[in-house]
Amino acid sequence: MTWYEALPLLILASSLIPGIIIFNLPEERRGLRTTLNLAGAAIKLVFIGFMLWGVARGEQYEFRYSILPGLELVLHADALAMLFVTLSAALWFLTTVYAVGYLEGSPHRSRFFGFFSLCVTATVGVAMAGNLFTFFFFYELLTLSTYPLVVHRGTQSSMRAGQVYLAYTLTGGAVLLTGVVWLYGLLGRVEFAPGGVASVLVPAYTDQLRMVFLLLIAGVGVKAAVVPLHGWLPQAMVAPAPVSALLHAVAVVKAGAFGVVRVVYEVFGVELAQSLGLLMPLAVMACITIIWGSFRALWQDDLKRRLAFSTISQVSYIVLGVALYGPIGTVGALAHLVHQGLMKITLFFCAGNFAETLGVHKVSEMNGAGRRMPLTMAAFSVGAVGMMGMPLTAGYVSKHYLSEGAAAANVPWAAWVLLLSSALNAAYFLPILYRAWFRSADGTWPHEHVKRRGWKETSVLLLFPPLISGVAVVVVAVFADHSWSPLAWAKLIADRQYLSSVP
Amino acid sequence: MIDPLAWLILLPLTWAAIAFLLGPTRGGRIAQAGIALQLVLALWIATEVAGGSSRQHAAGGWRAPLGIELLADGLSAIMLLLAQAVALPLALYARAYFTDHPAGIRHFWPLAGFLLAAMNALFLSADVFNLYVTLELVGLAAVGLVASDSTAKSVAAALRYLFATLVGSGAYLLGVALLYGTYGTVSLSELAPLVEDAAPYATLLAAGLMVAGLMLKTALFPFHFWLPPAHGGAPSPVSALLSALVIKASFYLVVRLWLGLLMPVAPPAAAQLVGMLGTAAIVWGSVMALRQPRLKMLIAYSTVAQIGYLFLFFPLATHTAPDAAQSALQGAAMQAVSHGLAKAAMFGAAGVVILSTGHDQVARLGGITSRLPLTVFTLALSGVTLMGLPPSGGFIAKWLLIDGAISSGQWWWVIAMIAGGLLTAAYVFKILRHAFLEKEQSATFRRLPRMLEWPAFALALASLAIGLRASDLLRVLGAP
Amino acid sequence: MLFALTGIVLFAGGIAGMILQSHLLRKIMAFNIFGSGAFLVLVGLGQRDGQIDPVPQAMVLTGIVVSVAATALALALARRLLNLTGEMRFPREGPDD
Amino acid sequence: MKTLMRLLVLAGCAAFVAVAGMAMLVLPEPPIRLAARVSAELGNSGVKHPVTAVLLNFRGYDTLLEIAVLLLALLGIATAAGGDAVTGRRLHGNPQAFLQSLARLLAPLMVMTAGYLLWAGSHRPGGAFQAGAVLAAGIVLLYLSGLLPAPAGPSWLLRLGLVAGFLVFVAVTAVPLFSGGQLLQYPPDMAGALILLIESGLTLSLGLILAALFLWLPDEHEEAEE
Repeated sequence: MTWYEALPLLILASSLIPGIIIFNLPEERRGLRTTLNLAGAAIKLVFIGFMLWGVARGEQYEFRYSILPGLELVLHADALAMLFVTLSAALWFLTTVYAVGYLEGSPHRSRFFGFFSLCVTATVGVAMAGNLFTFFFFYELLTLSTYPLVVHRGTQSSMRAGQVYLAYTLTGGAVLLTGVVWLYGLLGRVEFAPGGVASVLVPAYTDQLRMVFLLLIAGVGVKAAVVPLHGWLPQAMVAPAPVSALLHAVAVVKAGAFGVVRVVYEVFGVELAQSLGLLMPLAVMACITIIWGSFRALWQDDLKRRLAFSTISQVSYIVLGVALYGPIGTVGALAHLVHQGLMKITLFFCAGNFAETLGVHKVSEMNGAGRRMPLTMAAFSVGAVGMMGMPLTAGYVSKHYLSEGAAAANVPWAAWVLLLSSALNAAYFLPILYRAWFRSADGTWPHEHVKRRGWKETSVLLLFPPLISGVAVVVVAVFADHSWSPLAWAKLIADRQYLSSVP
Repeated sequence: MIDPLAWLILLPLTWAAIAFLLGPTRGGRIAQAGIALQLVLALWIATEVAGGSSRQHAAGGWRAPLGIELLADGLSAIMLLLAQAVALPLALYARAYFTDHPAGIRHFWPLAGFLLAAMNALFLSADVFNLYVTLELVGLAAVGLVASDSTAKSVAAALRYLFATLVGSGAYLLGVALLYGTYGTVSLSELAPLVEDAAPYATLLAAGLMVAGLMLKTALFPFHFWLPPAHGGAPSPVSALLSALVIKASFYLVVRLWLGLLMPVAPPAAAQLVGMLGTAAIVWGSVMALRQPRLKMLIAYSTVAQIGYLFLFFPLATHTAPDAAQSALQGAAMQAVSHGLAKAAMFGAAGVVILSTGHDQVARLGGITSRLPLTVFTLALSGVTLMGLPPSGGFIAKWLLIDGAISSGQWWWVIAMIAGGLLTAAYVFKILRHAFLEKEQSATFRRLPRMLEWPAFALALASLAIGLRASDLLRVLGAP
Repeated sequence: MLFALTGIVLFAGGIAGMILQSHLLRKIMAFNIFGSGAFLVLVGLGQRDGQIDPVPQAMVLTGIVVSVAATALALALARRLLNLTGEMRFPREGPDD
Repeated sequence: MKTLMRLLVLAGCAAFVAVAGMAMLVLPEPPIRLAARVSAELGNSGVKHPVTAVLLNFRGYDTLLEIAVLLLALLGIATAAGGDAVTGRRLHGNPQAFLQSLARLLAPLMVMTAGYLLWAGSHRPGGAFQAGAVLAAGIVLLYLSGLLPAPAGPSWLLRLGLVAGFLVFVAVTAVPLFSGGQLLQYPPDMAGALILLIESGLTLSLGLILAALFLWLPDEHEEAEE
């Protein structure tokens, strides 16, 4: 096995193996467990660094394992995969640090971090999947490994949330499976390739292709929380904050959105999807979701619930970008895949900090939080204004490209939708900022666990992750033109998608 | 030169007889040794068959039609492998179980020995009358095992089971009689060329009788009434043996007859009917499983449901395109194997729960995640296989079956399978949901020997692993 | 041939009895009846052209021994059930718990 | 409702009889005639009676499994009986002297008959099963007439007696395998002797098994006392 085959496996193993070891660790082996976690996360980053370097030099990293004739597990590192892998690995590192601090002294940590590692392994698998079968394989693995995290608290309410989560995701998986098998029946094998592979079936199987597209998009749409398949997401926020952060920013929701990208661009091919008239309905769905999510967010008093609805709307930006025919929209979508992750994880980290430090769970309790926890609140504010699309933040960059893309694909109303949604974002984020910064704390906090020590407003492990991700939100925007920025990658990928299909 | 075919039958017969000599509660060690040897033999046959050569053996040196012939082809090789591979961990498990909980061990080892011998004989036989004798052997051994803790409940269950299997084999025997009357032979190899689509009514009748009888023995809906009390009431090692292997024996025989003998006379409508019964079994079994308060009854009903998947093979393989039939057969084989491993693991885990907490109320499982983590993992992993999620063998089975359904243009079976998978998830996660609850709901948590938890876990792990090694397994199966 | 036809009748009757009779002893008898029915068909068809065919006779001998064994087991179980429940029929199955 | 069910079942059975009857009346001639082949090979079977030849040579493998079935039934009874099989059933009430003397007279005759049947099996109707049955009847008779003490549980010796025949059979089945032969493949010249060996083993064990099938039946009176 050469280095080029081994590297993708190593990237999986760097979280899988620690996970398996951690499962067997007794609860009290805190030190060893933490070391394993961080070491695994760090090693993964190093490997990915190697791979980025190689892919940029145009090297091919691919691992193949045949389960049945014609049915292969393929891990393949193309530009799109690298975008998602890098995002998830980087944010996993932050989240691990955060989770170590967050779960300080709570029970079942070995189980938690075990499934945590499995979850990331599955996400990375989804990212590097080289064909539809492999994608489905890790996609279901993701469902299974996240369930124990969602119900981790073991209370009745978390069990109910877990049930809803399963009901949605498993059904989605079943629908997806049908589509996948169907397509394999038609094509024999479905390798991801820029420009898509399904065009050979036109015109003989046009109707079947439409059915398959519907099945596949419905399948991934559940995890992407596209209305009306979004019901599970607000429920799932009963999970511990690091889990919500991972679910919303990296793992589940993103896997869904990423699935949409893969299906539209690399299975069907954007040209085919356009010619079959599949993009427009998708765009409409996305717009409905964007508006609906923002509206619902307005009325939520529970902070994490408000963030959850905001996720529903933000993730559909990606779907919208994919559905806008033309490279600019694509760039916007892919850039937002990364940017939304950075912003949303910052927000969830902060929400977790308020809950863990002050026992603040509701927006209405946040008066004066900014004075008590300035650093956290600053990070939160950056994420929030980013969501609104303020210039010099990640959100601005992606929204800019999205509305450009809308114009280019001459669906102007999509641009209006984006504008409206920005307004709504402002409407549900600004009150929070106002309360936190300009109101004074009314009396004592609901439940203050951690006293402030000097500049340390809360425990260090909880403080740094949001700060780092918050800074990142700005950096990716300021250095957007740098050749290593997510935006640059997005452009690179978009070019490939359209070059390969445009003669 | 040792002939694995003959020894796969003689070995268990011998150790069963010796175990009987040793006395009602003894014989565990010799049984384990014997099964280990059998596993080696089964692997030997499997590798040979995978190499493309099938083994024959003419008992008494008399070839058919005068004598009885034994034949090991891909299908029988896989079933033999499954039987021994499940039996070995179960033997380890059973010894630990019965040392911890001596009630119900009376004559377990000799009965298990005869059961294994009978199943191996059944998988190898190529003579419809000899198959009848092996069927009866399997049936009586299973009944004896069910009755082993001789409480009113289990005796009643055993008696119900006995009557069911007797009717089943009676119908089968009548079928044999008609076949012999029509063709003058009972050897499969001789019969196969004689049975063609312009067969006399008697052949059709015989086919109907044999298949119906075997369905009764396989507990296909609506003939499933006897299964849940029998499998749910017996001691856990017995339940595991019955659910994982015994029903597969009669299912194997239906497939063998269908493919090797009755296909030409089988009307497509019949195949569709069988498929519908399978679907009904999936739905009914899952719904009933969901409603069971007791863990073991839940698992027993899940067996009723999983049997349904096996029978979806018939509509997909009867008078359809060869590649559809191929993937249908492969899917059925995968389903049989992975369900065998997973179900044995589940019943094993249930037994652990019972020994540790003294009950198997699903609603009172709370807290076992912290007390019996390995067992919870066992339940979860085997659950993954039953749900047909990756990377399990059940997933590959489902994939192949759906592929067969789509490529033979019978999309309605796809709906059945998808819905079945979701129903399965419903009852599997019912278990896990209660298991994950924090607060402990059992008075006692006894510590148990490791030999009790690990074999079940190994079985569950195997049911996942074959998902990744599917190609090797299906190479043994070869082309139908 | 006459044997075979009788056998069919016996078989059908036995099955009917198996389904309809609730008393265990009668069920066991019913089993013996349809068993013998099957044997009769086996032998009857074997010698329908007059000359004796030893093969089905040997098979029937085997079959008889099997059914004797089964009958004995059934009797033992039924007897046991009688001892435990005091009834010679299946107990009403209550909720399993 | 119940009567409806009844009618349905009966109608179904009647229909079955009609169909099956028709099917058998139009049965063609079987393409294969085994009887001829049996008589052709009878010479090499080691016995003169065709049925015995089929039972213990041509299809001897069936017979091996069939003994296993008997043992299984025995095991099943022993397990089902729970604890009480160990003690066996005790005799209730005292038998009359007449019955005892009759039994004393009959027992040796029965043993002789069994022996004869065993030997006769090789060339005319008879053989191990018939012999075993007579033997079993003798044992049951002796026991009922109180001449035989209640079997004090399956002792080691008794168990040996029960499986001896089966073990001999298995041994004879296995031996040819070591010389590269097939299951149960007798060398033609020794066939007769081996068959006789098997049959005598079986006669003993079958006698005991059949008797045990009767004697080990769980006893209601005992339960009543508890």
